Amino acid sequence: MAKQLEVGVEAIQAKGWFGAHKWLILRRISQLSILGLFLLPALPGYQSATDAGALASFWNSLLEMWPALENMKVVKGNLAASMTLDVIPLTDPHILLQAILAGVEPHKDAIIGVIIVIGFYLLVSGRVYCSWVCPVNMVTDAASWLRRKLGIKSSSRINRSTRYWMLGMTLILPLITGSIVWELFNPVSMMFRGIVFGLGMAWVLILGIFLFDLLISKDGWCGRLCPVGAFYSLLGSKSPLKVVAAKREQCNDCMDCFVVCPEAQVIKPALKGADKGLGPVILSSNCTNCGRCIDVCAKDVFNFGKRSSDEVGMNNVSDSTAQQH
Amino acid sequence: MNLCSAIVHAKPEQAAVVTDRLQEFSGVEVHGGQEEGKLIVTIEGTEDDALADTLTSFNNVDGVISTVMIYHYCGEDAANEEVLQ
Amino acid sequence: MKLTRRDFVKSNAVAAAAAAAGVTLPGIKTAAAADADGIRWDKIACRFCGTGCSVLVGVKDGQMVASQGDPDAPVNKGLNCIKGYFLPKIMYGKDRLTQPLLRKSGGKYAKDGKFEPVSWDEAFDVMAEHWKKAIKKSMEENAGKPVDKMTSRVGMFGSGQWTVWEGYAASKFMKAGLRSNNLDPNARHCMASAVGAFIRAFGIDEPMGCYDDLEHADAFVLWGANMAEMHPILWSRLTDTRLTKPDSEVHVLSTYEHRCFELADNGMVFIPQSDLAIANYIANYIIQNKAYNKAFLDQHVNFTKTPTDIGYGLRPEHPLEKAAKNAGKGKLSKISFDEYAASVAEYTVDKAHEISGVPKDKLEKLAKLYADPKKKVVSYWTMGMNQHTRGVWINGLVYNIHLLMGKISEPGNGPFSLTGQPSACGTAREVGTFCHRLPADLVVKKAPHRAFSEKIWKLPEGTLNGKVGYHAVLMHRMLKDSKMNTFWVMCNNNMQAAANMNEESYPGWRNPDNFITVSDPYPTVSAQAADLILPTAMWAEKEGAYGNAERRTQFWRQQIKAPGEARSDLWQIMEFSKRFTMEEVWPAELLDKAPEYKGKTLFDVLYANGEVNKFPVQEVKDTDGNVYENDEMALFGFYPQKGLFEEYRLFNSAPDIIKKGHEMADFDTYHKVRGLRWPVINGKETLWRFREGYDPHVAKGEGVKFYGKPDGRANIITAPYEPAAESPDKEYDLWLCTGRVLEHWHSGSMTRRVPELYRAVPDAVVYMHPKDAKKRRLRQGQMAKLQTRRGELVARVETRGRNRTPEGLVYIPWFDAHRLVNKLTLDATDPLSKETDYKKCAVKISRA
Amino acid sequence: MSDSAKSKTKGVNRRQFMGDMLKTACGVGLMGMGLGFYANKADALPAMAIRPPGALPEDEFLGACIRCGLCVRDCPYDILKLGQLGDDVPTGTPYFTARTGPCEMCEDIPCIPVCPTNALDHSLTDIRDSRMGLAVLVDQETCIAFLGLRCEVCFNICPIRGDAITLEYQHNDRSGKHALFIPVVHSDACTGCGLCEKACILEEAAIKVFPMHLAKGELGKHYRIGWEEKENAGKSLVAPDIEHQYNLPEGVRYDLQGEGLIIESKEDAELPISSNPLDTLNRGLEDK
Repeated sequence: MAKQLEVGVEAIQAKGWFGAHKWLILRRISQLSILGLFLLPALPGYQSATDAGALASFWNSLLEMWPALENMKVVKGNLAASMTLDVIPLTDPHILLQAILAGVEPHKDAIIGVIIVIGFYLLVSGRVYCSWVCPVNMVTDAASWLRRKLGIKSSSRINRSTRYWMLGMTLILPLITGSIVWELFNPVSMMFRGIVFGLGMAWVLILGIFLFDLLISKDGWCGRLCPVGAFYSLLGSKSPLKVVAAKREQCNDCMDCFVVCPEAQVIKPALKGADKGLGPVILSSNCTNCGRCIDVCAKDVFNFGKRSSDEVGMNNVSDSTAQQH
Repeated sequence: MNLCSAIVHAKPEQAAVVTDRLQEFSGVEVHGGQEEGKLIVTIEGTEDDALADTLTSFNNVDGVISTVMIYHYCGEDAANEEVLQ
Repeated sequence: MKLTRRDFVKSNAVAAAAAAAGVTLPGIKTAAAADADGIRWDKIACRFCGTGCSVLVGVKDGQMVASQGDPDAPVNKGLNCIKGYFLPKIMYGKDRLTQPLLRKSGGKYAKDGKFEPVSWDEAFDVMAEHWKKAIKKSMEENAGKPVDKMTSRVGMFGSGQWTVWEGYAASKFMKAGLRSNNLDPNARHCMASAVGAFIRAFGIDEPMGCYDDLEHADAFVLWGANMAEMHPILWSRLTDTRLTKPDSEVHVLSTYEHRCFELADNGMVFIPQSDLAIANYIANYIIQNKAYNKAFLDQHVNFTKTPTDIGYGLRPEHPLEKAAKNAGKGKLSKISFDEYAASVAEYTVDKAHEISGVPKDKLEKLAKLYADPKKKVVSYWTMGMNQHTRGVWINGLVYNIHLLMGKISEPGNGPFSLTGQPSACGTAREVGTFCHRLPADLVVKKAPHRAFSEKIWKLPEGTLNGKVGYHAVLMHRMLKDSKMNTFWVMCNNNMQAAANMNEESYPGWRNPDNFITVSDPYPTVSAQAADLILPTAMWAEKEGAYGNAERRTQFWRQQIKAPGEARSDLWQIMEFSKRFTMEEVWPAELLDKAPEYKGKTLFDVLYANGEVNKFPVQEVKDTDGNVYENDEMALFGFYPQKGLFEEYRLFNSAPDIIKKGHEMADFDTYHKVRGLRWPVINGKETLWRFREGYDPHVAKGEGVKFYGKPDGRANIITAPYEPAAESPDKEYDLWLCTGRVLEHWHSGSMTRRVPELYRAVPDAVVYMHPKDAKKRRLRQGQMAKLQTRRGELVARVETRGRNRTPEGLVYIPWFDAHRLVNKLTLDATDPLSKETDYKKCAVKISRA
Repeated sequence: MSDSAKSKTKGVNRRQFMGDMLKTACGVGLMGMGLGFYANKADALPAMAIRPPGALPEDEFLGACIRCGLCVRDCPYDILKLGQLGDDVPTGTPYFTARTGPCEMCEDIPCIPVCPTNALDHSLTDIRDSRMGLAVLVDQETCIAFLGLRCEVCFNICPIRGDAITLEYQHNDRSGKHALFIPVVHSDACTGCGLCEKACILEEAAIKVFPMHLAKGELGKHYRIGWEEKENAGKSLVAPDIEHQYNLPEGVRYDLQGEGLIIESKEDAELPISSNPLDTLNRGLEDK
């Protein structure tokens, strides 16, 4: 992402450009390399048996031992379900849940895969999926950035809870129709699948999300509508890995963190809740652990930490406290 | 439309005379073949005409050796309809 | 133009009458011939196999836009196979060659240069320079030698796909003009064994029967012919007879199960080479059961034997040749019936079964069929018997069976060798393009034959070379050994087709001492290996004639123009001959015998000789009055096709003719008919030869006369079973058999450019038994490496395809230019016919 | 369960909050219906899209396939594609098009075991049992085999050789001396792989693979095929017929189940003449 002049200027001065974009860069690397793993052949340079190159002959001898390598990608499939090096299965719990509701008995690999995935997100917080894995995040981040650049302020009132209704809908439809209806439209899986297998008309949908976030509703898709994010937020609500406003007393109220945060309502209780006896840990399950607040803070108020250090008062953060931004 | 074609054998030296004689019949045209002594003849008539009779009567024409019917078309379609431009 | 229905009907009526009368009417054509689409239709013989189907092709605006099977053709009655269906497309491949291409570097010819476009003039200049050099050297080497010891350093490789006059012109160019017998057609790879056996048994080439046998026979025996795919239209006739004729039978012999087995009442898969034992067993069965036709044998047959242990036609230093007692020998010696009977006595059913692996009951069923005097049997064969290191023998052994029973030369009875090429008979065989032959079954070795030919060709006595030239396989060896230095390949893809191309052909062509010219419409494997590529007008782009397997000669007119500067092979040969003065090709002492030729060019002597140029430029017209182009006529100023054909006819009709029986109708007649089967005498064609009533050469009261032999008797020639040149062993543990598929013709240079045919069968696959595949950890569809002692290639495994091979044998078609199957094959030949055995060598297969 | 459900309503009027909720719920509900209907329509698979081997019946398949593309990745011939938004094929679901890329019918069916949800039925282990669709010779007027031409490319290419497509030999009445080689597809063996459709040499294939429900007719549920039932049962389903007696002149028999009336021939079987006059005529004049 391009650097933001208005936001985080102080942080850049304090920590340098890289210091002020550390987590952002790491997230992009994460998102892109996950995509890359699905695209890379396991045997680079191996095309067909008629090739006579030295590399090809080396691969040939390798293939003698492990013939399946020939057509292997490092990771096969897509985010719905994948197989890494023909060994590790991963399955998306939201999609699998829909399938089960549609009446499917999942196969052993799918069950192992879903356990691995659920276990992972229980540990790191569910919405890590949104900020570190989901390709749509790059689109909505871009929309958000452009919105700031263009100074678009207006935003329609879409309730942040809409996404839970959407989630409900995605789970009821298979029950009624016996078919995984949501996956016909799901931009999240579609974009990833599109990049790996071919996009078709899905770019229209992605452009739609971009324009929606840009012109209609700030952080509208990820923060208000996306049922996948909603699902993952529930999955990670008790995870130990959290952003902590450890040095909240140093806050100089520059508000940069509120501007960049896609779920700005989650910050306030932790940053400003000292008066009310609230702890410095951002407890909301809608925090995506994206780390942008850490990046843009010139005062190093935030860092990643553990939930266990602070269970003070079970502060239920109200979304309605920050419904607008 | 009722139309047939035939080969009328005649001695080459008499072919020209025979051609004239044949063309006196109504609906008869000679298209060539004088050199070889094999006259290519068409006979045209209405649906009711018995063209075979005309053909048979060729044998009575002086100089005609034999006649062979080759092609016969008999149809109720309009003869003057354009089929190709 | 306006046309009413009356006009239309009338013009049809007139045209029909004119056609029937054979009268041309100038004014009538326009309305009658142009059909409603504005397409001009004319007949032409199919470009592909030896069946000789006739097709009608539609031309509009100079393009061939339509085709249909010719409904009036007696062979195919409007039908086509899948290749014939796509005929117009073969000329419109997107990579047609349109100008001569020469290997150059730095603006000059260079053996290792890159192909660059050149003019015809430059192409012929460079080519003639190399040819003259080689001819000069030959003349020096031949100085003082008698004609039957002369050698030559120039060579030409022709084709059974040449038109009749192209073959004839080439034969004259090489044999009369350059005094070189190094002219051989690709029919050497195809029909030579059949030819050899015909000549040995009957003294005259080509089958005695015709396709009408297909309706008249009660039973058919296929000896190594996959007619279902290779002669599709004949197979549909055979199938129809099997369907509609009560008690008819089909017996199929092959080394693997192919499409014909679907119809077979008795399908037999035998171990390669063991057909020799099977044929001898049948003869023995007939003798043991006294089923033979004694009267026929007494009157019409001689018994002979052939030398045995004759080697495998490999290079003389090959251990197999050194070990052979009678390498290359084939002189027959007379024996008695009893001696003959004794020679086959060892081939009992047990022995035949042991050698061939065919169950005894099946062998007996086959033998009984032949031995049943009431059953009319036709034996058909193609490459299974011809491409065989004992090809002449096995051909002969099948004749033996028919002769023993007298089942020959009559409707429904006879041995019939099918040809693979459209004019293997008409061109390769009849006009003498083999290295040992002259037109009309004459041979170079016999002085009277040479003298007769010299007379027709108006050559001084002693012009023709009396030593047999280099045959196809030997040509490549001679190129490799630098003993032949110029080579012109026309109308075939000999680099892809030649066995053992890795070790013999390719090194021979690329030998820096040699200059290789390839004439082809497409950039084939051969073109790639050449030094000069000449773009060729193909098939309908020239006036042509083909002769099919039943002796039917069919003509066609030039339908369209060739693209760019492409020119017919006929023009190329004749035009190239203008580059030589007689002094450059004939020694002075020969020219002294014909001083009138001094200072003339080869063209003057060969083609402007008063015969070939006898017919002036004329309008080529059909009976509807359509006018056709004839590019060669326009370029040379006379009607070369007609002149060449009429001169060739002198070989069949001259008063002092040596070998009768090849009579042909005159040139103009053939343009009017759907082919005639020779001998054509007094306008009548001959259906069954050697039989009184059917064949005018057999006098009343003679019954049967094999007039190719001086005593009118055919030879029964005994020959034993001898093993193949290379059999599977521990290391190379499988038999490799090669061949064709229905969808592609030969090397695929035409059919692989038809998108639909390419899609239907894109690549060559190796057909193998599932168990053989499993043993090598190979699965259906996987890539396998095939290795022989000579080369290797990779192809996909097919275990469930149309060809079902037995365990121990694999089959791969050779049409695929990306899988050069002939890198694998062995250049072992029949020592008598010099035909390569493409059906048997040893291969090992592993995962690729 | 959502954050908002548990929210304190500080600064927001409760009625307004409830109204928002209702609006959201209704909006999402309507959207859900819309999606459902659209999905219903979009689920109709076009006739030329064929599911991979082992695919469940289409409605079950759409419930089971999670659009992961693992089957696509494991297809060694790269013939499988995933439906994309805008295609007629439901988004993300695998299919192939026979005319351009048919199923090569791998013996080990690699696309099946990787399916995480059994949308491709893991119990299918022999590819010959798969029923991806059914080849149908849709146009007998242009198929050149029906015209008597020698093509049979579909028969030649068929991997279930001799079972899925057979050739029926018929007499060619028009030419009088050739046979027709008519390709006939058998649904009990055809897997619908589509190799035949791809290979068909016509501009538009005359043989096409269709999904089973489009390709097959169905006999009335009440009707059984008598001779098959009898064969399966091994005997007549009702009591067999009793023996019949007939009034017949001498030398004549009557076979109820067989030939009908049989008049015993008095012809001398030893006559040296074939009963078919053609045999004599065709043999021609022989020197006896």
